[in-house]
Amino acid sequence: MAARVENLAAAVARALAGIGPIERDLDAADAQLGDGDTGGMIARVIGRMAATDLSEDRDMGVALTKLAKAAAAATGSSLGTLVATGFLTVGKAVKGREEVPWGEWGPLLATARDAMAARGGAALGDKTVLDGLDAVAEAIGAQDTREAVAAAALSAGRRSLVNFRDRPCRMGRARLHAERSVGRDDPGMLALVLLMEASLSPEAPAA
Amino acid sequence: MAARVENLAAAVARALAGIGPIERDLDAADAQLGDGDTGGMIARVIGRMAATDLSEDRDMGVALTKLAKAAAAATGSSLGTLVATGFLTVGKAVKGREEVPWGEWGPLLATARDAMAARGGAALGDKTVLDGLDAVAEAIGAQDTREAVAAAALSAGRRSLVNFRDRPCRMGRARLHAERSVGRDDPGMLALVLLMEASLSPEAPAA
Amino acid sequence: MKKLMNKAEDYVDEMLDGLILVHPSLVRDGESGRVIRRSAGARQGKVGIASGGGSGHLPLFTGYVGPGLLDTCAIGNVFEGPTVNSCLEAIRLADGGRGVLRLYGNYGGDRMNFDMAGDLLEDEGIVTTTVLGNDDIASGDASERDKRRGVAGLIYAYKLAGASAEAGADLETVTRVAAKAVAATRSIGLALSPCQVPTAAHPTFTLGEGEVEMGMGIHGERGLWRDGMKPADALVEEMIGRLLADRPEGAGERVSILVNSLGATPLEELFILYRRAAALLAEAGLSVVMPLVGPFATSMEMAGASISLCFLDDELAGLLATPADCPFWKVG
Amino acid sequence: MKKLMNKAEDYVDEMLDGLILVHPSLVRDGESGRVIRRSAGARQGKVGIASGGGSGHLPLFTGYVGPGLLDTCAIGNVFEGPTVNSCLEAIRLADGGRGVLRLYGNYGGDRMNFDMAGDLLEDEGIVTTTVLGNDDIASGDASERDKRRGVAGLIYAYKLAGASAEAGADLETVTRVAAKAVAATRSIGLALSPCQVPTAAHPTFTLGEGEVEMGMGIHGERGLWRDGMKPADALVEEMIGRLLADRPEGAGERVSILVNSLGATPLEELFILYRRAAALLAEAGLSVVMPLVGPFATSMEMAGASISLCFLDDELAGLLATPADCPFWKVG
Ligand SMILES: Nc1ncnc2c1ncn2[C@@H]1O[C@H](COP(=O)(O)OP(=O)(O)O)[C@@H](O)[C@H]1O
Ligand SMILES: Nc1ncnc2c1ncn2[C@@H]1O[C@H](COP(=O)(O)OP(=O)(O)O)[C@@H](O)[C@H]1O
Ligand SMILES: [Mg+2]
Ligand SMILES: [Mg+2]
Ligand SMILES: [Mg+2]
Ligand SMILES: [Mg+2]
Repeated sequence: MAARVENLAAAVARALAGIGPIERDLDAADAQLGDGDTGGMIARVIGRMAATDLSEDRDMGVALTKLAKAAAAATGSSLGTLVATGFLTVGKAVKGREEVPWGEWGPLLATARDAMAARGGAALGDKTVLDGLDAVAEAIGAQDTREAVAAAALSAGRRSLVNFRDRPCRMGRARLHAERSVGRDDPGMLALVLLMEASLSPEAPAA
Repeated sequence: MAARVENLAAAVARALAGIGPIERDLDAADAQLGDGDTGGMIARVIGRMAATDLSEDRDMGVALTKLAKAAAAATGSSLGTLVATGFLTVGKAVKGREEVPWGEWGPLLATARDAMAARGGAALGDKTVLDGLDAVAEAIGAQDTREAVAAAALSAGRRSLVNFRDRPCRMGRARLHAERSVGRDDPGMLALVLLMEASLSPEAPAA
Repeated sequence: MKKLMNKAEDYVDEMLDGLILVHPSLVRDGESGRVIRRSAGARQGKVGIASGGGSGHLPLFTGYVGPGLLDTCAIGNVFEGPTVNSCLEAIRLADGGRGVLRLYGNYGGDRMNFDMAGDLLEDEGIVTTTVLGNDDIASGDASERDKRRGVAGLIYAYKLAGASAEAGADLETVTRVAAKAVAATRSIGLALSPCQVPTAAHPTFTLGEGEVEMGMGIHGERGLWRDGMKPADALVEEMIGRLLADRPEGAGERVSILVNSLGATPLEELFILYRRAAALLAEAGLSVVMPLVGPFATSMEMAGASISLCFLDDELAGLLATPADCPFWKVG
Repeated sequence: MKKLMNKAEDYVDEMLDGLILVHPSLVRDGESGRVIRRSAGARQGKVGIASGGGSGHLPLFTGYVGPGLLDTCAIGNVFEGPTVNSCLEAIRLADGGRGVLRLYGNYGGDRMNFDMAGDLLEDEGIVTTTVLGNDDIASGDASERDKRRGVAGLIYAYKLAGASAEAGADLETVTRVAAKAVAATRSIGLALSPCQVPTAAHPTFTLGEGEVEMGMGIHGERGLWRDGMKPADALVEEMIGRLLADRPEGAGERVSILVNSLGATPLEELFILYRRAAALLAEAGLSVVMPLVGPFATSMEMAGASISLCFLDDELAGLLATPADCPFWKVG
């Protein structure tokens, strides 16, 4: 079983459908120590991605690159730019393919993670979206069905939130308030988990 | 019996002692339709008057002129300037005299009222400080003891508030809101009454 | 409401101290230091222009002293007219031997004190004239224009009369130009949140979290209506509509527009307002000359904005374009 | 919190529409109209200076495009970096054939997007350099200056590098001057009340009625401490004390100071702050050159102020004094 452009489009559509409460929660999380805009920004990114017409696309690389460009056109914020970087990286890696087996997504997310680290300068352990992504990439490595990937990704993402909650933040706007960040979720990591919750809900098995 | 510079100084001192709650009440009254500064301004005027040294003065005209100048130096507000005008007018009228019998104060206040009307352009009936002053001037006309003057002035002032409360204002900042001014005291008229209440309280009879 | 200040009583004097330190083209003068004049002093042979008003409106009134604008300004306490003595000094210090125009906003206190100062100066041989700014259309019916308050639009009278005086015109001409500028100017403001007088215990008014007040004065005087907040375009449409309905008789098709912040409203939002205002003026067949957008006349930290229109004929358009220079407004 | 706007999503574009209508020296360019450039275009033979940043800080960043200052500015949404595409266009449009300095504030999003734009431009043959503003001393220890945020003090780098480029210096020199300007500049801000991002449901933070926060960032990032409101002089003393304690190594005795409003704080109160700041600098044996007081870098309607010091040597003092001209700042 493999992911195709339809799956991508459906996931984006589900994220859009669920964005309302996510937006508010993320703004609130970012407002604790940052500038309070993560939610509004993510909503804009998802909206722009959802407005991207993928109906004629079969090439996963093309589709992911289009979504990356939609993200990059929607914002220049740290997180949005990292999301665009991640999509672009995976898009390059799967260029020319119509199907990407679920078993490949672990390594693909690891590539995205590394490209995002290179772009943003954060290291694993800094308590950013990268740590969530790292846990997810690791956890889904061995899974080869959509359902298993979704379940593993979700539980790894949620676990990463718990694991990092009581650690200090070392990157981004909240870095200066490392002590105060203890006990609080990183907005980027939280965004990853909430969006996965919205977009990885069950769907009809792909063709 | 007559008013002397000591009476003047004592009245100012009593006004100063009682200014706290008056200041707040007047600010609140002016804030309804005006710019909310009547109290702060009156407090500054009284403060400046009280800081004026009248201890060497025996000439009522000189003392009143000094108080007028103190008011004029403290503010350029409408009401403050009218107060200065009133003091200046009475000061001119009693120049060279050490005593001004209580029986003369009705006509003196009437002169002040007319000078203030000429300076500010308001007419009687416009619901301003002038209407309060007019009522007071009228009421004390026949009295010739300090106690009788004080009692007549106070009750005339209070009555003027009641008489004008339900009439529309036709001058000053509240003029535009004639309908909304109905049911509300004019801040200038209220200032006159509250200051009389503070400064006309019983004192040892003058020499 | 919090203010960056020390003792409330020192607000105005400490502000003036800072102002003249930063802007050496301005000098404090007068017995109590409540007159701002050009550092070069009155120019002999030029008609002088003296203004005055309460504090709390920077750049108005004090900030407009400079070549092509005012010669002197008498400064009152926050939201109070200047004292008679300051008015008197401002007139004297503006005198360059050809008379002085007293040009200020139509407020009771200011008027009484400038009038008294005029009376006192009669025997000094300084000839004075008076023109009062009355641009605020929300402060009185068109039928009693002379009772209206002066707000941000006063800067047009400063600029136009200032240009006339700088060019060497006589007192009669400068006075005529100032009166013409006032007659050609209309303003209206709206408030979103109050300001607070430094010595006061409370803000000057309260406005609900979702409310806007149309027509509010620059001291918090009540306006025309208070209602739920509306989109910027709708507010601008009402403001421009009211201004054009009150257009001076015989007004031509050239107009200068000032979109002014009352304090807390950011530049971003003034530009959003201007965008719609410009479109409406174009629809009305008017052509915009020298649009001005920024904080020109404020009410300390009040949130809100005002729009002023100054209808120009050839004479006024020419005078508007001539160079002028003060710390907060430079033309040419 | 109320904003004079229409749809929140249109805040930035409508603002830019108004901006260029009022100031024809500025032109919108780029695929999504998110680059502001000089209307005359890049001058051939001059080193270009491209900046960029989030919206909501006018006059920063966008407002400083003009002779002696920036050539172009890429504009992000409110409090967000500009997109990679806008950064790319801003660099291209600043190019006059002698290379382009990318000069902007040290924020994650801005940096990533300008970096990506640089990567993408490598094969177009435009030589670029980068200097990041990092003047906010409240945003990191002195030991890690390169992690500090850029705030109002960035305008000194604009002015000094802009003067160098305008005088014909090469890219290496302009870059050196910009880096020197950044190294010579320190800022600190304080907030009295929050602002609100147009798309957000709530203000960016809450601050008690009687509270002040020292060291807050221009997006509402938490500061050094939060406490009861203090007199202006006490706040200035702490700010100047912190700035001087962080004085760059080898700093001389000449300094320019910028007392900046974050938005709602009125000019009156900036002058009150300046008064005390000037006295403290004099006490410290420093002489003030070209003091700047006003709204130079804001956070929309946030109440508060920042103070920046730029320590000058002969080279920087000379460059600071040369003419510069943009809609919000004119020198010479
Ligand atoms: N340099 C970085 N590397 C990795 N993640 C980052 C970096 N900077 C920010 N983030 C992530 O982005 C989140 C903040 O996103 P957002 O609010 O959109 O950015 P901004 O700080 O530009 O407002 C942080 O919680 C963090 O997870
Ligand atoms: N032209 C006038 N003639 C008579 N009384 C006036 C006039 N203008 C104002 N007042 C009086 O002054 C009061 C307001 O005083 P104050 O708040 O000090 O003045 P301002 O309007 O300058 O703020 C009014 O309530 C009214 O009684
Ligand atoms: Mg953020
Ligand atoms: Mg009043
Ligand atoms: Mg007043
Ligand atoms: Mg942000």
